[in-house]
Amino acid sequence: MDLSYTDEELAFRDEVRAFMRDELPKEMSDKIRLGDELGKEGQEKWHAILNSKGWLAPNWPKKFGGAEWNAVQRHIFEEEAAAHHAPRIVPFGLSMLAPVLQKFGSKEQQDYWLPRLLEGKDWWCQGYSEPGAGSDLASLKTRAVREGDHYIVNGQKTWTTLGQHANMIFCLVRTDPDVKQQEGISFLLIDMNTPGIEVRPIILLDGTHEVNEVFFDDVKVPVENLVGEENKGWTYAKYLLTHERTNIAGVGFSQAGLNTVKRIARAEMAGGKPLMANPHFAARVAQVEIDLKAMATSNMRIISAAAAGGAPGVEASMLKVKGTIIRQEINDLARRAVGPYAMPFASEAIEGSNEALPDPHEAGPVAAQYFNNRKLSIFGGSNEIQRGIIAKVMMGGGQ
Amino acid sequence: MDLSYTDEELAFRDEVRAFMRDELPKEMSDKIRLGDELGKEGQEKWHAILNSKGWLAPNWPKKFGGAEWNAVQRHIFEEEAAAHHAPRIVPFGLSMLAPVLQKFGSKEQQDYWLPRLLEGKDWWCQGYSEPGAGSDLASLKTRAVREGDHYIVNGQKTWTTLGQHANMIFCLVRTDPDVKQQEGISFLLIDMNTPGIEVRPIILLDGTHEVNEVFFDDVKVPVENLVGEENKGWTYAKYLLTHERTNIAGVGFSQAGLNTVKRIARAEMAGGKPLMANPHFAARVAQVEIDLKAMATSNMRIISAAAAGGAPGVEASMLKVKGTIIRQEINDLARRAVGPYAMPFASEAIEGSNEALPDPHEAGPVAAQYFNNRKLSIFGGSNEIQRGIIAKVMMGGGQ
Amino acid sequence: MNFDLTEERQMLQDSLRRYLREKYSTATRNEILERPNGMSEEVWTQLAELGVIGAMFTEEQGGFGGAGFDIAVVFEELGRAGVIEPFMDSALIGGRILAACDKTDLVEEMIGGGLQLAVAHGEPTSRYDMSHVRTSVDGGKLNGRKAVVMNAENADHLIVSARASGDVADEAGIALYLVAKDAAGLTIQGYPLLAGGRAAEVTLDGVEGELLTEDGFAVLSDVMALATMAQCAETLGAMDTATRLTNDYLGTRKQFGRPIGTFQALAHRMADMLIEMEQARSAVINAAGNLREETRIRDMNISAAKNLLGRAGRLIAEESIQMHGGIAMTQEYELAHIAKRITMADHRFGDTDHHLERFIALSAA
Amino acid sequence: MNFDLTEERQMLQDSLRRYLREKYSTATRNEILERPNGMSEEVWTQLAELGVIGAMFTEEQGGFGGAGFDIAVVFEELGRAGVIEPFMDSALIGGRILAACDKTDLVEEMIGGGLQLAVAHGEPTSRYDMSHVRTSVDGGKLNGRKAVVMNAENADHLIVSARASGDVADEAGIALYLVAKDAAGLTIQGYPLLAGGRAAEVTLDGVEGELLTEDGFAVLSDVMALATMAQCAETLGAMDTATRLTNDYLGTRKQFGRPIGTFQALAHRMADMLIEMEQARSAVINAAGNLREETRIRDMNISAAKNLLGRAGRLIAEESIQMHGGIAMTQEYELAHIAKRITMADHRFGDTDHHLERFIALSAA
Repeated sequence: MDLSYTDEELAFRDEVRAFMRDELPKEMSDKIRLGDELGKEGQEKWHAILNSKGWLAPNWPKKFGGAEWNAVQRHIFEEEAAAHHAPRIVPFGLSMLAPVLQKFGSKEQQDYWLPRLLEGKDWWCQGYSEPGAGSDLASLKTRAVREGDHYIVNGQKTWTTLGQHANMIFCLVRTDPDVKQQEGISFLLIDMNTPGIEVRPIILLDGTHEVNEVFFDDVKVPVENLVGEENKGWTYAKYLLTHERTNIAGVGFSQAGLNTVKRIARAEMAGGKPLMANPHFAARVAQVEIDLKAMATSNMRIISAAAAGGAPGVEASMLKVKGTIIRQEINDLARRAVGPYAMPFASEAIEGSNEALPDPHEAGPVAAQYFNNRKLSIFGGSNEIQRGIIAKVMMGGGQ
Repeated sequence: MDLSYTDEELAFRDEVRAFMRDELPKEMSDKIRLGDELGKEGQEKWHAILNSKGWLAPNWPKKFGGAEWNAVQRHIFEEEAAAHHAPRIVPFGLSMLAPVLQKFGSKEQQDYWLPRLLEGKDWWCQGYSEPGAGSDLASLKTRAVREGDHYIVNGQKTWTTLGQHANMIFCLVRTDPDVKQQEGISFLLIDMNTPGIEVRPIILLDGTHEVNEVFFDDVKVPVENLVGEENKGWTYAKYLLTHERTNIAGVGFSQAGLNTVKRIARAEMAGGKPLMANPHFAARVAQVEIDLKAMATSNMRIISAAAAGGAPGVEASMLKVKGTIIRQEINDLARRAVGPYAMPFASEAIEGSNEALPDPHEAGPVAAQYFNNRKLSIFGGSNEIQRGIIAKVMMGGGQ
Repeated sequence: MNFDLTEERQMLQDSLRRYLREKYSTATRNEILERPNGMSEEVWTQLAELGVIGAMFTEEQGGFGGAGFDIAVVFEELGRAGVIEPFMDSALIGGRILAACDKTDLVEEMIGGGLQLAVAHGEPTSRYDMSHVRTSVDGGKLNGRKAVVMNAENADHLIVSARASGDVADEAGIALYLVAKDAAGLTIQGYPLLAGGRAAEVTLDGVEGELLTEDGFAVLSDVMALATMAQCAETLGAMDTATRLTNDYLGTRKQFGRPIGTFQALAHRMADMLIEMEQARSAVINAAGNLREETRIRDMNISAAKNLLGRAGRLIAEESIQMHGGIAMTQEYELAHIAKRITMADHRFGDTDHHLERFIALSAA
Repeated sequence: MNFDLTEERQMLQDSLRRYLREKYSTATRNEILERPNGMSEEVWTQLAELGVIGAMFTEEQGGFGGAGFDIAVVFEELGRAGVIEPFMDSALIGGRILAACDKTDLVEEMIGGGLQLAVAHGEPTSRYDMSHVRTSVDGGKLNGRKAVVMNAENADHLIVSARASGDVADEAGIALYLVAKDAAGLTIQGYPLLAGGRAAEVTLDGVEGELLTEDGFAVLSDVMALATMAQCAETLGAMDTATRLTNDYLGTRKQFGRPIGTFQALAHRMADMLIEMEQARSAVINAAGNLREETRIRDMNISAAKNLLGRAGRLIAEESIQMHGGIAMTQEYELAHIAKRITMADHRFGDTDHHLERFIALSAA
């Protein structure tokens, strides 16, 4: 047992820290720290900065131009990125589609799409969820019918994150309606500029436009945009889902959020004393801090096993559940901490009355974030789905 | 809306208070307050005291010698009894069997058994649960076969509370194994002194002997001890279960328990101050007190509706769940409050070293009670069963 | 004991519920939410005509109610429908302060639906401390800054608390002034609120006002007791809607081929929500029914209710969203607004912890 | 980073687990529980031979371990099997105090399994305050009363803390004495414990002892850090048993015609238990791995672990009983004893709230 990083790992951490210090633009980290949106341009700029260092694709093999970091290195990078309020890497193309193309795509697909990803030429979004499917992903209905050199796609996707920025979408579509649900699904790459595609915004309860509905009306997709074999899409989708789980515990985000809570609570006065000195608030903070410390160690245990070649299974589901509970609890503490100033509608209040709020950049976004992050336990396999997986695996007596 | 008692109700409460003050023996209330067992003799003595006042059977119609109180009166009595640390009335004969006999028993059964109940001539226990049945009561296997003027009973009952004191047991037995579970059950009265009956103690985790296993080996029961019709026992059992739910919220017990917690926490010192002044402990106490105040009002709302002729349905299940959560939380607070003195095994420590423990009568039984009262959410329809009932009724759109 | 509503209250509840069900749909409200002034004058007027405002005042004050249960009935219905019009701040808090200060004519105007008020009491550093007033009054001129003043932009008059004497957190020495919307030196910087409606930061720079009372704390503390109880009732109504929406959703929404309410884990959590609804309803009854008891008993019941509603409200808002899934996260769906109302209620009149501490202090007193 | 056990620790764990599984059944333990001295000398000796006691001491002290993970491995196994023999109080706390005071010969005897100790430190009013010592020493004579002294009746020697100077709660001025079991003026009034084993109220009336150290607080605070960590590891083992028993029960017990583990509400609660097991394991690793860090870091990790184990332990003990139903309430069933061990652990070395407060204080420091 040794809970410390090795010398190599420490050296790598120093390198990441130096990079964040020197290369991460301050206006970018300010925006992230204050919960503002970075926008498409800002995001692309950050991708370019990472790419010039060779760090845009941490999990890609070197032969495709990736950094090929192991799990510990990736964790160190994510931890430092969160601590420095760096933007996240938009995962859809780089972390989700790319591994599928690398494993199941044709040589032509790999040669064409992967370099474009690193160069930032495409913005990908994900076409998985459908209205009415929810956690039952395999019940999808979007239909693709082969006609000559094309598939004709009809149907609807939803919860398409940042679809408003995307020029490409990777989709699960039903190519055979007469077999078992999982066996008639294919994986298609679709140009968002094809006629018949319409993107409609979904405004979330905190007023943000993050997700979209995407409608397909007789959309023609060239057959060369089929990934792998027809009707084998479910296999690729499952493969992709295991890659979606990187950084599933969100330790870095929770740590950064907890630091924010403490900063607010040291400044905010309650009954003549700093809120942080109030025993009830302090107890809430301490409890979640204790839980986070433990989860960080669980996370390292799994990462350490993964770096040594072990495959995280049910542990990932455990981290997902506990990780979201902890992050949501921290969001709840932040909204409590700011008192009545939680009530203003942040984005507009900040724009319209920058001077008027006492510390709008701290107080402004916390309540909106609280609401927005309710999604953490819903999307990406709800906590109910994860609990089902955990129970099933454990009661089955093994993984 | 009027949250206060009427003048009549207040007068009744005064009468009950005076009775408790004048008639409840101090050595009896001391035992109850300190969590000691009253024993068979003590219990019978209390029954006799109540009977001489005409209060032994609060829910019986007057024509059978009962008090025929309405729900509010019963509540007032139970509240005062708990506040004065009076023993509970042993419910098996008086509150559970009697209503069944009154509604479904023959004239002969009523004339024979009901007066004996008031006079304390019989100690009844309940033969419902069986090993392996748990919350699935109707799956019972104890078999009764008619042979001439007798039933021959074979099988096993379990969790038979205070069966060690009983001379009579009322039993659910299977008289027809070939029909639907609920349709082949009969309701028998069995003399515990009949050959073939064996009672074995079950010692609970707190060392107490409250419950028993009862074995039946070719036990002969006269047919006149069948209540109502053969194979209709499930109907009577369900009727009985609704009567088992009197005082289901346990408000009075919780209030008495909370008072004990506060008394301990005002005396116990933590870090140089009374534990009650510790903000974390005070917060735990305040929260459960707030919950209890609300539940007491819910209880009164239901009682008030019942007194006006309404039938409590799903509300009883809600009170059962919340009531047990609150009582168990109070038990937990009590064990926390006494600190290291929660560890001694109470019953023996009290006997052996009365002088040695600093306040053994307060500290002694609290941890044992904590463990013993885990049963509250298990027996009498577990909280899981109650939640199922609540959800089913509500999602069915009505009761 | 009697837990039935009086006939009058039952009628008010019925007519109010009917009106809101018919005239205050999600679509209507979402349209109102987008308006620059954050409210609908039409809804305000019609509800005033239905007696919503009159029910908040006693007969001596010119109304026909004013007791705890009158107010609870009104606000539970407003909460059930997620009404964003400023009945709490303008009518109840503003109006009852004026009534306590014998401004009979203005109260009459309020009951008729023709007046808007705002109460500028809280300050940037006061958090939930009712006696924390730094805004000063000197030679009749008000100077200071007021925070998150509800309905300030729409108000015809502002009621402003100011420190006439004493230290920043003293209960004594707080005076209340009536300030006209167009008073010189008054700056109102408005913004929308997450849960609907608008508030503002108010700056007072040598503003003249009419003295309402020199014992402002006593008036505020009585009116805020009313308002806190009303807030609990409003939240109860919103919780009831969240619970009903979730219950309906569990019964109709299918996944893996069956209604999701048949999944036992969800069914049991639904049962827990329903149990907490009963608890919350009883807590509101206790608060409303003890409003005229001695201050300590009154405030213990109010703090108990606000704490319990804070806990139960959080459970119900979060569980309702979680059991709905993504749909509940969208602005278009009724629950999104309702969940925000429930959660943001925790930031008014003292949050869950604030009232737990107050309950502890009052219990020990 | 490396989260694997060393080969030596793995071997110790394996042999200990095997021995306890084979030799320490529920029936055996229930028989031991009834013994007048509350323990089995045979088990004590055999476990000592397996190296259980030696693992608690460093090589300089005559053992072959003594680090956080050595102790954690041992106590997790003892906890898993619900062992009631006094390894915590006699061997770890008693032994390590003697080792810190250079009583080499007695430590050697302890490691060999031939010695029993008791530490008489807590007093009737000290609760969890380690510096609260009222027992006095004057002219070498000890006077006072010690509370819930574990293993007092079996001990060959008692280690007694006494106030040589200062006020009742001062850290300075606490001395430790070694007192023989048959010392004049020593009264031991024993009783059994709910979770097994025995303790006693100890009265000292002019008792003579041998001074071990005048800086008792420093010694106690180091040894109690070890012991608190060991208690967490022991509870972790017990929680693991409770979780395993429940998991097995859910898979085999049938109701309404199917295994109760197929009821989703129970399955999801089982999942929550398993998640908390991971949290608890990590908390123990943090506590064990930071034992040799500076005091503040060490104690923060220990308090974090004790708080987390208190919360997770309560959840797991209560949920295990609830999901089992009545069977778990019976003394004969393994879980009854295990649940008592988990719950009663909250009453040793400071409870959940005590360590939360300590964590808060250390965080603010």
